[in-house]
Amino acid sequence: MKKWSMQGFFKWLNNSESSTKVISSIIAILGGLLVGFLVMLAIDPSKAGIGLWTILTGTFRDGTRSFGQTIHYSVPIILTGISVAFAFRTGLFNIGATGQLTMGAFAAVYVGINWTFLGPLHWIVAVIAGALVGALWGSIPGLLKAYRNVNEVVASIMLNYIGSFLSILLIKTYIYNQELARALSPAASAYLPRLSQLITTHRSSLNFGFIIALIVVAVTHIILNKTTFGYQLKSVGFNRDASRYAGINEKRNIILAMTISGAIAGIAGATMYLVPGRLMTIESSLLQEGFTGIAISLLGLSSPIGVLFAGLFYGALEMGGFYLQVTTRFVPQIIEIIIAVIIYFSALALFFQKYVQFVINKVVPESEVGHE
Amino acid sequence: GGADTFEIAMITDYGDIDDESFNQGTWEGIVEWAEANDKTYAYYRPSEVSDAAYLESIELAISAGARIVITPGFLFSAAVGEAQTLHPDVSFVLIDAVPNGGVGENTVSVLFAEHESGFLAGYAAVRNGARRLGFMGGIAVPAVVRFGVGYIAGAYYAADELGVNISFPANRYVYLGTFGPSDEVRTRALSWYQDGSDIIFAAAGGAGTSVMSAAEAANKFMVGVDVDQSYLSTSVLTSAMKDLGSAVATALDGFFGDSFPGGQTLTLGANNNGVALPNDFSRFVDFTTVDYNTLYSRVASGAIDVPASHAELVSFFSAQGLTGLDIGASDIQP
Amino acid sequence: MIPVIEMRNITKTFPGIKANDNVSLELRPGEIHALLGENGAGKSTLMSVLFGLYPLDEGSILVHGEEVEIKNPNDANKLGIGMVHQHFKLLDNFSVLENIILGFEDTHRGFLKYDEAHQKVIALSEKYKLKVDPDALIRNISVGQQQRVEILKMLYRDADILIFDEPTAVLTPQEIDELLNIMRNLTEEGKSIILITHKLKEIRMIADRCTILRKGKGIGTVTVKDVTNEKLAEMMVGRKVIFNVDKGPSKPKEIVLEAEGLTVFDSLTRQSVVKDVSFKLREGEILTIAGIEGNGQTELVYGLTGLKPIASGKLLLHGEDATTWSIKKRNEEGIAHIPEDRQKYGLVLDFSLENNMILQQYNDSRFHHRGFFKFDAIRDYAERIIEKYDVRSGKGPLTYARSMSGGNQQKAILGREIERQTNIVIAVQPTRGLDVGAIEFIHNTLIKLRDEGKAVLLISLELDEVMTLSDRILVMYEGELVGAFDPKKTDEYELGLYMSGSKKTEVLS
Amino acid sequence: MSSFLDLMYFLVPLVIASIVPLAIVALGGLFSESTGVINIALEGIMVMGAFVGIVVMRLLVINEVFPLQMIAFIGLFIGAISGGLYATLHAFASINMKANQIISATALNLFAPALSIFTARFYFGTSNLNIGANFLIREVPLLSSIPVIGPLLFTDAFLSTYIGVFIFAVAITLLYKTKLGLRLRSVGENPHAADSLGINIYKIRYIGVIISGMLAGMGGVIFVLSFATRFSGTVSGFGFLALAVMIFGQWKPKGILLAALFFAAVRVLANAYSGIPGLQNLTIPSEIYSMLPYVATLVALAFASKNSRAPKAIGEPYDPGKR
Ligand SMILES: Nc1ncnc2c1ncn2[C@@H]1O[C@H](COP(=O)(O)OP(=O)(O)OP(=O)(O)O)[C@@H](O)[C@H]1O
Ligand SMILES: Nc1ncnc2c1ncn2[C@@H]1O[C@H](COP(=O)(O)OP(=O)(O)OP(=O)(O)O)[C@@H](O)[C@H]1O
Ligand SMILES: [Mg+2]
Ligand SMILES: [Mg+2]
Repeated sequence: MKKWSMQGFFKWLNNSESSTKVISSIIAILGGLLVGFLVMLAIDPSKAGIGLWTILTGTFRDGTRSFGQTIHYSVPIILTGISVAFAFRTGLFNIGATGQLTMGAFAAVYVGINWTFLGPLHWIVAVIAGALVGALWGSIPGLLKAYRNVNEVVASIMLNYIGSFLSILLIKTYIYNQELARALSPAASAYLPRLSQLITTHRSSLNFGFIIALIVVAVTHIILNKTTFGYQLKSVGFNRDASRYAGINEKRNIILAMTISGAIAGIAGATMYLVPGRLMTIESSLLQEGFTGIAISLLGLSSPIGVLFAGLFYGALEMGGFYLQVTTRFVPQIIEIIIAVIIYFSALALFFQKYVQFVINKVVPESEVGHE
Repeated sequence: GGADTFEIAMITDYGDIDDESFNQGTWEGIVEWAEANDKTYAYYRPSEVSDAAYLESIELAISAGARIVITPGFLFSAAVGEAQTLHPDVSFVLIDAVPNGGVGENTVSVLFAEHESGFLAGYAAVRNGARRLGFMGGIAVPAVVRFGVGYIAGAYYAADELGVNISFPANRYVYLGTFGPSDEVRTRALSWYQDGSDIIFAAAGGAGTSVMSAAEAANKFMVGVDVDQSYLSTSVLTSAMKDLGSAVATALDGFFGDSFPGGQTLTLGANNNGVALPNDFSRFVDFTTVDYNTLYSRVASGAIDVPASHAELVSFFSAQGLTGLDIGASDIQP
Repeated sequence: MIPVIEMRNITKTFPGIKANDNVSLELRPGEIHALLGENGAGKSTLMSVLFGLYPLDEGSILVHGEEVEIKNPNDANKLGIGMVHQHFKLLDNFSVLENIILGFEDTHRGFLKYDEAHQKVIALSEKYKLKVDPDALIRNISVGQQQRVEILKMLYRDADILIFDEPTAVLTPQEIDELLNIMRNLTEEGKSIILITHKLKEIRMIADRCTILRKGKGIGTVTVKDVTNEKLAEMMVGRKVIFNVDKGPSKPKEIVLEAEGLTVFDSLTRQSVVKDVSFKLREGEILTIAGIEGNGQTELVYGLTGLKPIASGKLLLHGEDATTWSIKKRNEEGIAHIPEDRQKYGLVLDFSLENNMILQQYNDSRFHHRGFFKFDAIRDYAERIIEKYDVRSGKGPLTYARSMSGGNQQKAILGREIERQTNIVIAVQPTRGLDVGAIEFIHNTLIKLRDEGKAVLLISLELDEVMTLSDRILVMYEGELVGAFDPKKTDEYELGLYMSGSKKTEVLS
Repeated sequence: MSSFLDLMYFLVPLVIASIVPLAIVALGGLFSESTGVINIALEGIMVMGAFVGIVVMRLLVINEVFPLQMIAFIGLFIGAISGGLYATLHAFASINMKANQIISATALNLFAPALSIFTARFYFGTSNLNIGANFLIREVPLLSSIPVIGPLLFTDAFLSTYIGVFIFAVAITLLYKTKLGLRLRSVGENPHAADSLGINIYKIRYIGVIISGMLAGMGGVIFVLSFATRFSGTVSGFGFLALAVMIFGQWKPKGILLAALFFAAVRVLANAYSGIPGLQNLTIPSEIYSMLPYVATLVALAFASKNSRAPKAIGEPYDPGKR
C-alpha cells in the first residue's frame, strides 16, 4: 500500500505538468521570504528573526480569530485573482478588475440599502446585483475588443477611472450619508451571514463571502477544465486563428470571458462592502484589491485552485504584517516588498521548472515511474 | 512572543502618521509628551478601513500593553464605542467624535471648534487684502465642513469691518473628493488663481500640497490646515490649526496624573487655546500679531459666536448684518 | 588548390534528433556544389552551422585552408559567407532597403547613410539583373522578388561564398532558369556556391559536384557528370526509387462545390487578391489549383472555408448558396480543410493531441453530455486517429502538439480532417516539409479519398506533385484563373508559362 | 479671463506640462515594446525614478550646493539612471529567463512603491519627501518677451518641459535615423531575421528595455516636479495612462504625441473648467468633468483601433531553436 502510493507520488512528480509548476512556485515563495528576511536583517538584525517568524505564524497568533481574519481578508483577493485569471486563460489581460469591483460594490450596496423587502434573500440578491453590474462593466472592454479591436488593457485602464468617478457620483446621488461623507450602510438583512459561530470564535469577521469564493473557485475550475465552453475559451486564448479555423466564435468568447471576469470582480466588490462597519467612500482613488488580484492570479498560475491557495497565502502574509507591528517596528510595507519579490521570482518559474524537471529526472528512479 | 510593551498607543483611521496634518499632528503630540515623561508609545495601522479592523487594531495595541489608546478620527466612533465596554480597564481618547452609545467612563472625546480656526483664517486673509476667496475641502466630513463654514464667516466678517466687498461665489467652495495630491487638484487650483482668486483655503490634507504648488506657480497665497504648514511652501500665508498636541497632552497628563477626565467630552476651541493660527505673521502685509490677538480674544470670549453649520451661518449673517452670502446649504453639505 | 570551405566531421544534435552525424563537405573555388537530401536529412542544419546560426557539437570548419570558429552570422559575413535561407528571413513591414542594410549598416556619425546604400543597391540589382524597388515594403512584393532581396543581402555584404537553401522551391521553371543563369555569372566572377535542392535536373543543369545527405549522415560526394539521376536518387533515399504513384482514372460524379465569380479582398490593402474566380468541383475527382506562392490561392481557400469574407460572387455547396455561411456551418456542411499553415491554423500547439483531434467536433454529442466532456470518448477517438494515421509522438494522446515533429503534426491534422467524414476535402500544400515516406502516405490517402467518391481540392506549388495527383489542373496567376489543363496533355514547362503569367487563356469551367 | 488669448496663455502651459511626462513615459514604453518586450512596469519604474531622483534633489536643495535649475537637471538625470537600472530587472527576467513579461512587470509595479515608502520611512521618518523648493521658471530670459509665443511657451514653465521636448526629438531621430534605431525596431518585428543578420537579439532588447527604464524614470521625476511639491511613493496611475497613450498612439512616436496631446488637453479642460468663464457656472457634477478624459479616450479608441499595429514579435521570449 505504502509502496504503491509512493509510486503514485513519483508518477505525479514525473508526469504531471502541475508538479514542476507547484515546486517552482514554492521555490519562488522561499526566495521572496529570504529577500524579505535580508531586508529586515539589513535594517534591524536583532529583530529580523522574530520578524520573519511573525510573518510566517501571524495567522495562528490569535488562534481561531486571527485564522478567521486571515481567510476573511483573502476573500476579495481570491475573487479578483480568479477574475483576472479567468480572462487570462482566454488570452485577455483584465487590468480592469478594480473598476468592475467598484461598480459591483455600488450595485450590491445599493440593493443592500434599498431592497429591504427581500427578507432572507436580501444579501443573496445584493451579491447577484454586484455580479451583474460587474459583468456589465467587464463586458464593455470585451465588446470593444471584439467589435472595434480596442486593446482591452487600455480600455480597462480607462474604465477603472470612469468606474471610480461614476460610483462616487452614484453614491452621492442615491446612497449618501452626509454625517460620514460616505455611503450609507446596507441593511442588516443584506450583510453576508457570519460563519464565526460555525468554525471560529465569535471574534472573527469571517463570513459567507468565503463560501462564495469557494463556490466561484469550484465553478470556474469546472468550466475551464471540464466543459466545452471552457474548451472554447482556452482554445481562443491559446490560438485565435486556429479557433476561427475550427469555427469557434472568437468574438462571442472574448465577450463572455470578459463578462464573466467582470462578474467575479463584481462579486468581490459585494463581499467587501456587504459587511457591517465598512462603508464605500467617495474618495477618487482606485481600490487596490483589483491590482493585487493581478499579482495573485499570476502567483496562482492563473488556475482557480492555484489562485485559491495564492490568495490564502497572501491573506496569511497580510496577517503576519499586521502582527509585525507588535513584535517588531518594521513598517508593514515589508510585506508588500516580500510579495513583490515572490511575484518576481514566480516570473522566473520557467527557469525553475526546467531546473526542477532536471532534478526530478535525476532523483526519481526510472523503474518507479512506469511509463504507460 | 517576547514583544516589548507600549503603554500609549495610537491607531490611524486611514492614511498614515505622516499625512502632514491630522494623524501626524496627533502622533507628534504623543511623541513629544511621551519623550518628555518617558513613557513607551507606539502606533498601529488597521489592515483595512472597517470597524472590525479598527477594533482588531485596538485590541492588538492592548495586547501589546497599551493602557491608553488614542484614536484620531470620527471613523472610530463605532470601534471605540465597542472597545470601551469590552476593555473597561483601558482608557480611550477619541478625537473628533463621540463614541457610539455615548462616552464611557474610561473614555474622553475631544472635539475641536474647527469653525473658529477657519474663522480666524478667513478673517486674517481678508484683513490682509484678499478680496476673492476660494475653499477646497478634501471630503465633506464634519471637521472639514466646520473649517469651511468658519472660513466663510470670518471672511465676510472682516469685509464688513473693513467696509469692502469680497467675492466668494458658490463655485469657489468645493470638496475635492480626495486628500491626496494630484495634477488634477493643481490644475483646478491654478485655474481659480488664474481666474482671479486671491487665496484658497485647502482643508484637504495632502491634496493641499498640490494647491501650494499651484499658488507658487500663480504667485499667490493659500491657507494650510490642521498644523502649521508654512514649512511646506512659501505660498502658505497661514494655517488654520487645531492644537492636537495640547489635546493629547491634556488627556495624557490626566491619565498618568490619575485625573483622567473619563466620561467627558472636551471641546477645544479658542476659549481653551484648542485652535489658533501660527503666531508668525511675517508673510502678512496688513495683519499683525496685535490684530490677531484682539480678534482671538473676542472669539475666545464668545463675543463673536462663530457658526459651525450652514444654518448657523445664515443666522450669523443676519445677526451681524452681513450680506452677500452666495454659498448655499447644498454647497456646504453636498 | 585549397578549397574555400572545408567542413570536417560535423555533428549537430537537437533535442530528440541527430540532425548532422559526422558529415564532411568540401567547396572548391568557383564551383557550384549541390547538397542533396530528403526533408529532415540535415541540409539546412549543416549550412546553418556553416553560417554560424547553430554552434557545432563536433567537427571543424576551414575557410581558405585556415581553421575558423564561426560563432554567429557576423563571423560568417567577415569570412565572406552569405546565405539565402530556405524560409526567407525578412521583415515584412520594413522596406527592401532596410532589409538589405540591416546588420551591415554604413553610418556617418551614427546616422544611417540611406542615400549611398540606396545607390549601391540599385547598382547591384542592375549588375546582376535582380530587379527590385528598394523603397517597396517586403509585404507588398512577390515571393520571387523577396528571394532577390535575399540574394542582394549577400551581394551587398560582398560575400564570395554563397549558400542557396532550396531557392527554386518557390519559382517557376522560367524563374528557375533566370536564377541558374545568375548563379553562373556569379561563379564566373570567382564566387563559389553551395546549392541545396531536391531536384535532380537542376543539379544536372548547373552543379559541378554533389554531396548527398541521408538521415543526417554524409553518404558521399560525386562529380555530377559521372553519375546518373537514378544513382543520385538512390544515394539520397537509400533504396531504388520508383518515380510514380499508382493511380487509376477518375470517375467524376455530381458537383458538390461551385464557385461563381468569387472575389476576395486583402484585409490590409483592401484590394482584391482573388478576382472573379469560377470553377466546379465534382465528387470523385482531384482538382488541383497550381500557381506560385502569393497568387491568391491562399485567399481563395480562405474564401471557400470562410476564414475571409467573400466580397462578391457566389459559393454553392451541394447546390445551396453558402456565400455567407459561418465557418462552423461550412465545417458541418461537409468541408474538411487541411490548412497551409499547420501551426497557425491547423493546431492549438498548447493543447494536447487529443484536444486537437476534436477541434471542430468538441460540440458533437459523441464527446460531451450537456456541455460536460466525455473524456473517455475523446481519448478513444484520438487513439484511433493516432493508430490509423501512424502519428508518432512521445506521450500519445497527451502529447502537447508543440513538441511534435512537423510531419507528425501534419499527419495528425490530415487524420482529424479525414475522419470527420466530409465529402469535400480542401488540401493546401499537404506535403510541404515532409519526407518521402510521409509524402507517399499522404498522396495515397488523397487518391483513396477520391476513389471513395469524395471531392478533393488540392492547392500545391510543387509541380511534380501537381502532375502526379491531379485529374484536372487550374492555374492561378495574380488572383485569376489563367488556364485549365488535363495533366496527361500538358507538362511542367507549359504550366510554368501560365504560372508566371507569360501566357493565359479564358478558363471555361 | 478677458480674452481668448489669455485663456490660451493659461491653458497651453498646463497642457504642455501634462503632455511631457505622459509622452516621455509612453515613449519609454515604445522603446521596450518595439524590441518586443512588453513593459507594463512603467508605473513602477516611474515611482522608482521619482523616489531616487527626489531624494537626491532634496539633499542638494538642503545643502544649497547648486543653483536650483541645475538641481532639477541633476534630478532628472538621477531619475533616468535609477529607472534604467531598475528596468534591468525586467530585462533580465524577460530576456534571459524568458519569463512571462506581464508577471515580472507586475512585480516591479508592486515593488517600487513598497520599497520607496519603506526606505523613506526608515531614513527620513516620513514617506512624504518634500523637495523644499519650487522649480518653476517664471520667465525664460529673452524668449519670454516674444509676443504670443513668449507667454505661451516661455513663461511659468518647467525646465523639465524643455528637456522633455528635446529628449523626444532625440528619441525619434534615434529610432528612425540611426543604426541602433533600425536594429531596435527590427528585433521587435522579426528576431529570427535580425539574428540571421548577426544582430545580437539579447543585447538589443536589453538596450531597448534600459532606455525604456531611463525615460520612465525621468518621467517620474518630471511628474513630481510639475504636479506637486512632494513625493509620497506614488505617481497616481500616470504610468498606466502612459501605457494607454502608447497603445492609443499605435506604437509610433507621432501617434504617441497626438494621443498625449489629446488626452492631456481633455484632462486639463476637465479640471480647469471652473476657471473658464463659459463653463464655470454650469451645474454639472464635477465627477462628470473628471470622467471626461477617460470617456473621450475610450470613444477615440473605438474609432482609431480598427487595424492596430503592435510590433509583431511582442511578448515572445526569443528562442533561436524555434523555427
Ligand atoms: N532548431 C531545431 N530544433 C530541433 N530540431 C531541429 C531544428 N532544426 C532542424 N531540426 C531537425 O533536424 C533535422 C534536420 O533538419 P533540416 O532542416 O536540416 O533538414 P533539411 O535537410 O533542411 O530538410 P528540408 O529539406 O525539409 O529543409 C530535422 O529532423 C529537423 O526537424
Ligand atoms: N523548434 C523546435 N524545437 C525543438 N525541437 C524541435 C523543433 N522543431 C522540430 N523539433 C524536433 O525535431 C524533430 C523533427 O522536427 P521537424 O519538424 O523538422 O520534423 P521533420 O524534419 O519535418 O520530420 P518529419 O516531418 O518527417 O516528422 C522532432 O523530434 C521535433 O520534435
Ligand atoms: Mg523538415
Ligand atoms: Mg532545409
